[in-house]
Amino acid sequence: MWAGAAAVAIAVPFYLEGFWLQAGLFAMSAAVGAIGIALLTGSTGQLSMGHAFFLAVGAYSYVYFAGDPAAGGSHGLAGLGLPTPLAAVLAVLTAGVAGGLFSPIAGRLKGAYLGIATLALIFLGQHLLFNAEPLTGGYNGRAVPPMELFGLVFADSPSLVVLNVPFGSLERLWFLGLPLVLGAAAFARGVLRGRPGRAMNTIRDHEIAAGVMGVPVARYRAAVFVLSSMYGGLAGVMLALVFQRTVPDYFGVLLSLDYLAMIVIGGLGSIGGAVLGALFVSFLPQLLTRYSDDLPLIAEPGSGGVSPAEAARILYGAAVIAVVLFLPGGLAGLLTRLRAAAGARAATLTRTPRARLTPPPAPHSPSPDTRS
Amino acid sequence: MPAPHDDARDPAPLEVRAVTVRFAGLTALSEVSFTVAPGSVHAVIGPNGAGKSTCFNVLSGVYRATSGSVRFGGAELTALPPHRIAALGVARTFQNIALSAHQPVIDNLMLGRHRLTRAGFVSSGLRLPSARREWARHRARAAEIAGFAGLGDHLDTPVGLLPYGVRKRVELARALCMEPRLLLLDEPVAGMNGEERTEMAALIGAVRRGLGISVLLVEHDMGMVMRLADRITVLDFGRRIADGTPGQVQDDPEVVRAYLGTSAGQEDM
Amino acid sequence: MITFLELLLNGISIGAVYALIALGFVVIFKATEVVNFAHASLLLAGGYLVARLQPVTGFWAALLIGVAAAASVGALIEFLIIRRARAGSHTLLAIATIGVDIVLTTELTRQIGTEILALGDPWGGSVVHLGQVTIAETRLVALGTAAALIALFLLAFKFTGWGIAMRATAEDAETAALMGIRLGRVSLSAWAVAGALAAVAALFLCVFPTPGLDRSTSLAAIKAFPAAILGGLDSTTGALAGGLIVGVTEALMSGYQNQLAFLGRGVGDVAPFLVMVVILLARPAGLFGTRETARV
Amino acid sequence: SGKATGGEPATGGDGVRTGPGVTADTISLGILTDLTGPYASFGKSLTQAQQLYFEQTNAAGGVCGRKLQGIVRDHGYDVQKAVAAYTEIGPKSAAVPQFIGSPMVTALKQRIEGDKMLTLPMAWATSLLGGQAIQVTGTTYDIDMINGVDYLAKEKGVKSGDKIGHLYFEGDYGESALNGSKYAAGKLGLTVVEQKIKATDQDMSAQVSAFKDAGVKAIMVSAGPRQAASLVGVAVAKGMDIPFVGSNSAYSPQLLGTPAAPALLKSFSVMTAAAPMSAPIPAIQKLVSDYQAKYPGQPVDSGVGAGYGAAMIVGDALKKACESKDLSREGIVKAHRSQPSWEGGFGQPMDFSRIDQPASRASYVVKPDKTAVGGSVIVKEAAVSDLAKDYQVPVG
Amino acid sequence: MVATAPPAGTGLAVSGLAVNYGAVPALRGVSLRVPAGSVVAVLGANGAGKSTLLRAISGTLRFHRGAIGGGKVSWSGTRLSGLAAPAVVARGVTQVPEGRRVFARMTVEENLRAGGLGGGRRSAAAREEVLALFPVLAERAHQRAGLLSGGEQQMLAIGRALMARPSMLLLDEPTLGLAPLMAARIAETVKEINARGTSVLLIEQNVAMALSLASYAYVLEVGEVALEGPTAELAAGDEVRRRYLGVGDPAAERPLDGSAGRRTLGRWRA
Ligand SMILES: Nc1ncnc2c1ncn2[C@@H]1O[C@H](COP(=O)(O)OP(=O)(O)OP(=O)(O)O)[C@@H](O)[C@H]1O
Ligand SMILES: Nc1ncnc2c1ncn2[C@@H]1O[C@H](COP(=O)(O)OP(=O)(O)OP(=O)(O)O)[C@@H](O)[C@H]1O
Ligand SMILES: [Mg+2]
Ligand SMILES: [Mg+2]
Repeated sequence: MWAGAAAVAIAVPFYLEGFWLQAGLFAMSAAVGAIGIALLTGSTGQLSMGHAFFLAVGAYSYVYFAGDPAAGGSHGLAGLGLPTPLAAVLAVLTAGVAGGLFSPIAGRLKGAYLGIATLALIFLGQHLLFNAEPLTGGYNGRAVPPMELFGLVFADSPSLVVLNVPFGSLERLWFLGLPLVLGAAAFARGVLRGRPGRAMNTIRDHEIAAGVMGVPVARYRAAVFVLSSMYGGLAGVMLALVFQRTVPDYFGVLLSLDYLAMIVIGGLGSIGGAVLGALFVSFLPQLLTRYSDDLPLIAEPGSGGVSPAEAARILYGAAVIAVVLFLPGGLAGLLTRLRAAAGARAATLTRTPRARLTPPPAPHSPSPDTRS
Repeated sequence: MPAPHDDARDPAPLEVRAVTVRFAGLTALSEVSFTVAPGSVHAVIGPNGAGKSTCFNVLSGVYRATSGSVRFGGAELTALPPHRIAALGVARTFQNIALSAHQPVIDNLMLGRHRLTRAGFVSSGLRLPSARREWARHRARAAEIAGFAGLGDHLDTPVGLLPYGVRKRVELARALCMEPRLLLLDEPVAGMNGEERTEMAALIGAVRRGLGISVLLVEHDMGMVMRLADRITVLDFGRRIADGTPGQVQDDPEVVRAYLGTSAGQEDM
Repeated sequence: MITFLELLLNGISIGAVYALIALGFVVIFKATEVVNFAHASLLLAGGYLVARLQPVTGFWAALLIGVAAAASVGALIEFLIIRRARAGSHTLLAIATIGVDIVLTTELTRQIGTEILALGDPWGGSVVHLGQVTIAETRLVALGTAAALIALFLLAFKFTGWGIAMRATAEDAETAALMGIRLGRVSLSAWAVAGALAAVAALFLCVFPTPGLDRSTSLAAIKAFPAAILGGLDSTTGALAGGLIVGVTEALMSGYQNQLAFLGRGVGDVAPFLVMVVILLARPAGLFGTRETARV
Repeated sequence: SGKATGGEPATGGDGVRTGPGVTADTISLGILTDLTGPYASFGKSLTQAQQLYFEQTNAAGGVCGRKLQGIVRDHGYDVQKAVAAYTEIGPKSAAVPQFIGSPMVTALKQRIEGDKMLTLPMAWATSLLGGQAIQVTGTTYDIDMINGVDYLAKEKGVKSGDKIGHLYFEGDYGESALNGSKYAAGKLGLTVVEQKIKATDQDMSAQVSAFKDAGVKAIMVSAGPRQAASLVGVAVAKGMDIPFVGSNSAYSPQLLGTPAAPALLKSFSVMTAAAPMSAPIPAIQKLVSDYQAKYPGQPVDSGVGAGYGAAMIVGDALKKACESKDLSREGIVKAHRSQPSWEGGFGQPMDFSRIDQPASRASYVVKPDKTAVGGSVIVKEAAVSDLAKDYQVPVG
Repeated sequence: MVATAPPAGTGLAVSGLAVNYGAVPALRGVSLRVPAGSVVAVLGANGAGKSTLLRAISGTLRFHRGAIGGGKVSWSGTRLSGLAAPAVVARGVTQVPEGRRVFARMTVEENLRAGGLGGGRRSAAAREEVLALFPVLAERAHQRAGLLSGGEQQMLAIGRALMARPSMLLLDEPTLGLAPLMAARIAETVKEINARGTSVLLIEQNVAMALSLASYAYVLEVGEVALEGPTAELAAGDEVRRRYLGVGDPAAERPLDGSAGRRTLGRWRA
């Protein structure tokens, strides 16, 4: 089954047109960012509405580290001209450092309080992006130097044809994005299943108990925040590579909210859920726009009815509500349930299913066993 | 008393000296002093609100003492945050169960191993062999402790699905997983029925026999306290009103007045 | 000096409007422990109705209907979503309100389209001269209204049965029910009140110094977040203090932005958030918020 | 795989070389607009006017025997959506007669140039100049402001040594405009007092206080209509009796329904390269009546003229390209760039042959008017000020 | 005391009650009676369904995703099952929840006011009575309830419930975690409350205390009534003594040290 999935993933760029590849790449970047938020919100119970900032840090630092100072031309934009893979790694680390700088807040606040506090990052970040022109290019942003790995440039030129299919930047980036997403997901899973994951869950469920069991709570909160900002940074780098341009406007509150929507729709607390949610939220508007001509509910652009963009927003807002109301485990939970149902039908009464509590771990839900 | 070992992890005396804790307009502990001898079971009793849990909270770093000192081994505990105190081998259970209800028993127990294990974000994320080896080794010990506490059949059951009495035992097992030198038990049998109480008391006795660690016990079940404790400190309104062997304390008129109400024997209901 | 006073007065008066919005968050938070991210859309809804109705019914009737309608929208959100999702955690519910906000705001901006709607208020563009300082009349009215409403709620929370019921429910719904408190009514009333407050705030956000209500009006509500949280999410006084701090900071920083050029242009927008971060560093629960004291 | 063929130019049966977006009977034109974001009203007028042009042209036989067809995509002023939309419709479009948003165009600048896609941005920042394929129509924001300052000096009594205020948006638009006012101020011995704001700022009281404090004699406005209304309203209420001059994007006829209307009518004027819809120019009058016939009840704002004009520019480029039997994208761009003095009957001629210069340097001065079509009337006919003539436009 | 069944229509009557949490049955066909003016105890091990029984009476099952599957509850002839909690309170039946559950962030005073919200108008008089019963609450009136000790909280919880002036009080393990003296105080209080005419349904782990307070007792086992009878008989019978009092149980008498068969835990060496 895994081999089949791998084969499909590899075949995609040979068959799908640019639009789909681009949508897929955006979704991959979103998935990485969403995994970061899932670690923070789902597993540690911390809310962040400022993650767009870390995407910006990742994207802009990559451009800065990789940007050729000589090629800045009339704009005179600063750059270090480092090899691009190094620049990408440094960009992720820089996002981590930025998250670390916020740790006095991230370590001490929790839940919705932290969520609103992180809004500051967005506004501060945008202020910096607009004003630090030599670094960021200001309002217009900067062009992104294409990644260059083992001699392969992830851009449209020099042209490359594989198996008779012209391989432009999107096709090439596909093969960069895929391993990055898989790696990011595997790493997060390892963290969650390992020692840090248990500590994180306990911080979410019972902060004091965590401390007494030897978990340095504030340091852990800060560390998870840093890790999650590094995921944000990586998502930013990927986004920049796909975009080929970074602009400050993009990294606003709406982007951050999208990420929260992703993890809720996907199912809080699970890595697979984050990825599913990312796919849903990033593909929905693209699909609706793309097929707007054929969808009955959606009006022609400009005709005054509900436009595809609006329909997409309403649908995904409604999806968030619907998940909270009817689907506590999100899409991931739904999949598990469907699979369990299918499994139960296939296998007869040979096994008893492992006991499971119905609602998934939810941040800050009072544990049912507190007798006060 | 178990035969003393020559081990760095041997229990050290716990010396509580003139600890005072004040909350806005209220003195929860005032100038309380007592010493827990290494390897002994020391009970702290007293009426509700006497400051017993507050005392535990100071010992485990959850509250900061207004003044006074707590020394354990060579360390001054009042200056340390909870996780540093845990690192010294001080483990506790909670009066109100504080487990992760959605996690299986084994994960709750493995949290107790936190201080003894090293795997960080990177080695766990990358699943390095060192992290996996460490996990296997400590899981085996956690399973052993679970077996000891009679939880062997529940390892994979989410804690929230277990009956109250079993959860209380998970709490104890989690504390044991810290391989403590000093174990603080806050009302370990509250809310249990007679049978469960007997069971828990036996468990505590076995812990003390097998591990030889010091146990500080808060409990209202006087029968159990009298049977288990080597020494008892009695608090009332934040002040120490008595300190001595069970026999001495039981007959102390002050204690009878403030706490027992009648002679202690009757409380074994 | 005149400029300073003028900026200060301006800041205080716009701060009063922020305080009204923040008060809406506080009411809901106190009653349900939910941070209501849909507040901005309630505000837009209230303002929109007032603007649409006032040509037909006249200003005061339109205002009344608008306030009532926003209250019903709030109540409806509670009835359809919050109530049904009661089992969920508060963080999850907060995220659900983000979903509500997205749906409502999208639909309302679609309705508003590209228009700039006047609210038809009786104060118009008149200004009041206080010595050499001038200030818009609307702003003085806003200040007075906000002060009165906030005082009212402060007292209500502390002393009325409604206030006690609300706080009890927030803390432990089941036990509140055991006390005979009707949870549905409490939480419904909180959301309705928040909706009404949002409509009043919308009025003052859209009158004179601003040209009117349009699709971006709800963005102004974002500034009420730092106001609510730096005051303390569960504190009525905090809402007032937070609103004023945000308003004054913003006005002063924008007014003196030429002198503050080294901080970058447009620092007035960031300033409230900076102040918020600084205050949270010192007091994680805000200026007047109750610090979580857990007992174990 | 279906992807194995690229979009290489080919020659059709009629001997016309064709490229992407051109088939035997249609020419597809990409329209990347904002119908749900902050510029939705503008985007709607632009798009409808362009549809009107396509309809009229098709009714008259189309171009090169082919019908024109618009592929409309709404990006809601979101860069990512714009990039995605361009990726989708780029391969099937021959040119882009409307692309709203300078951040969006800037983000795709390299790709547009690489694709050689004739693109008409509906933004007038100087940063968009300098490419072969991207054609900024009319003046740029800085030229308008230079003409505006010149107008203040010549007709509103602003003189050397005075201070003038400039309220502007952060970003290309505001900063281009600020460049212009600063240049003109420098030449005329004026000082510019700057106030930068964001699109989300609504209440301009603090800014008015600052301007008043500085004692400015006039204020330039390069922000949105809301901010202009608030600024002018507050300033007039505070007794500042000075002229206000806005960029073309700072005004919208909807403002005349707000409490700020009297103040705007009294003291506000706007610099624009395009003649207002009320101008007594036959082509414009015809457009207005055609538009009103097709879209009854819809406002006829400046977007109608701008959109129709842009569609016409692309249409003319296509016609010229057809003459040289080359409807490939290069062919279209080449044909377009071969016109040093294009005149669509809408007022000022434009020069499309210089990629580093605005197409025109002449601005009208118009002022709000409740009764006029499009809500504004001409105060002063289009003219190039002396200052603007010598002004060196920064490029890119 | 006499333990004959009271005439139908007075007191609390539970008949054939079945309760499920989702698919899990917690009570099956439970019937019991609390005659007006009496104290009746329900005993049982952890998880027997005691709290579930009270939840079914007080209308709070829905907070635990539980539902009544059959049977009915009535009070003085009016049906309670199916009513929401506030409606039950309005009919004079009030529950003190297990684990006290005081409103931690509100003051003692405010907790008491909250208790009076659902009841009648005479809350000032009720307050007087409660403070007379628990003087410590008057002393702590302005302290936040969460900062009270366990016993103080229990008194507050009972006091708060009395603010509604109930004619029937449901008590769920009121001595949970209380010191012996405090438990005795609570027992006294229960007697006093009963003496003032309030019927009491008492759930206790402290069997001896429960038997001394109540006139009649039921023993629940895995969701069913396993045993019932006048307390005097139950206390004398071997079965209850052995099962719930730990008396006569060899395990309880077993010396704690050096017992045979008990697992042992050795030190860990890393
Ligand atoms: N965080 C706190 N803030 C203020 N007062 C507190 C706090 N924690 C405890 N107290 C007060 O300190 C006193 C002692 O409480 P503590 O919990 O230590 O009692 P205890 O002896 O454990 O009682 P119990 O047997 O009921 O558990 C009580 O009066 C309580 O109100
Ligand atoms: N919310 C719930 N969801 C599912 N099952 C529940 C729930 N609450 C209780 N149960 C189950 O119902 C049964 C009866 O529980 P209940 O709480 O009534 O017992 P109890 O006799 O009050 O025990 P305790 O002495 O521990 O309070 C138990 O098996 C318990 O696991
Ligand atoms: Mg205690
Ligand atoms: Mg119970």
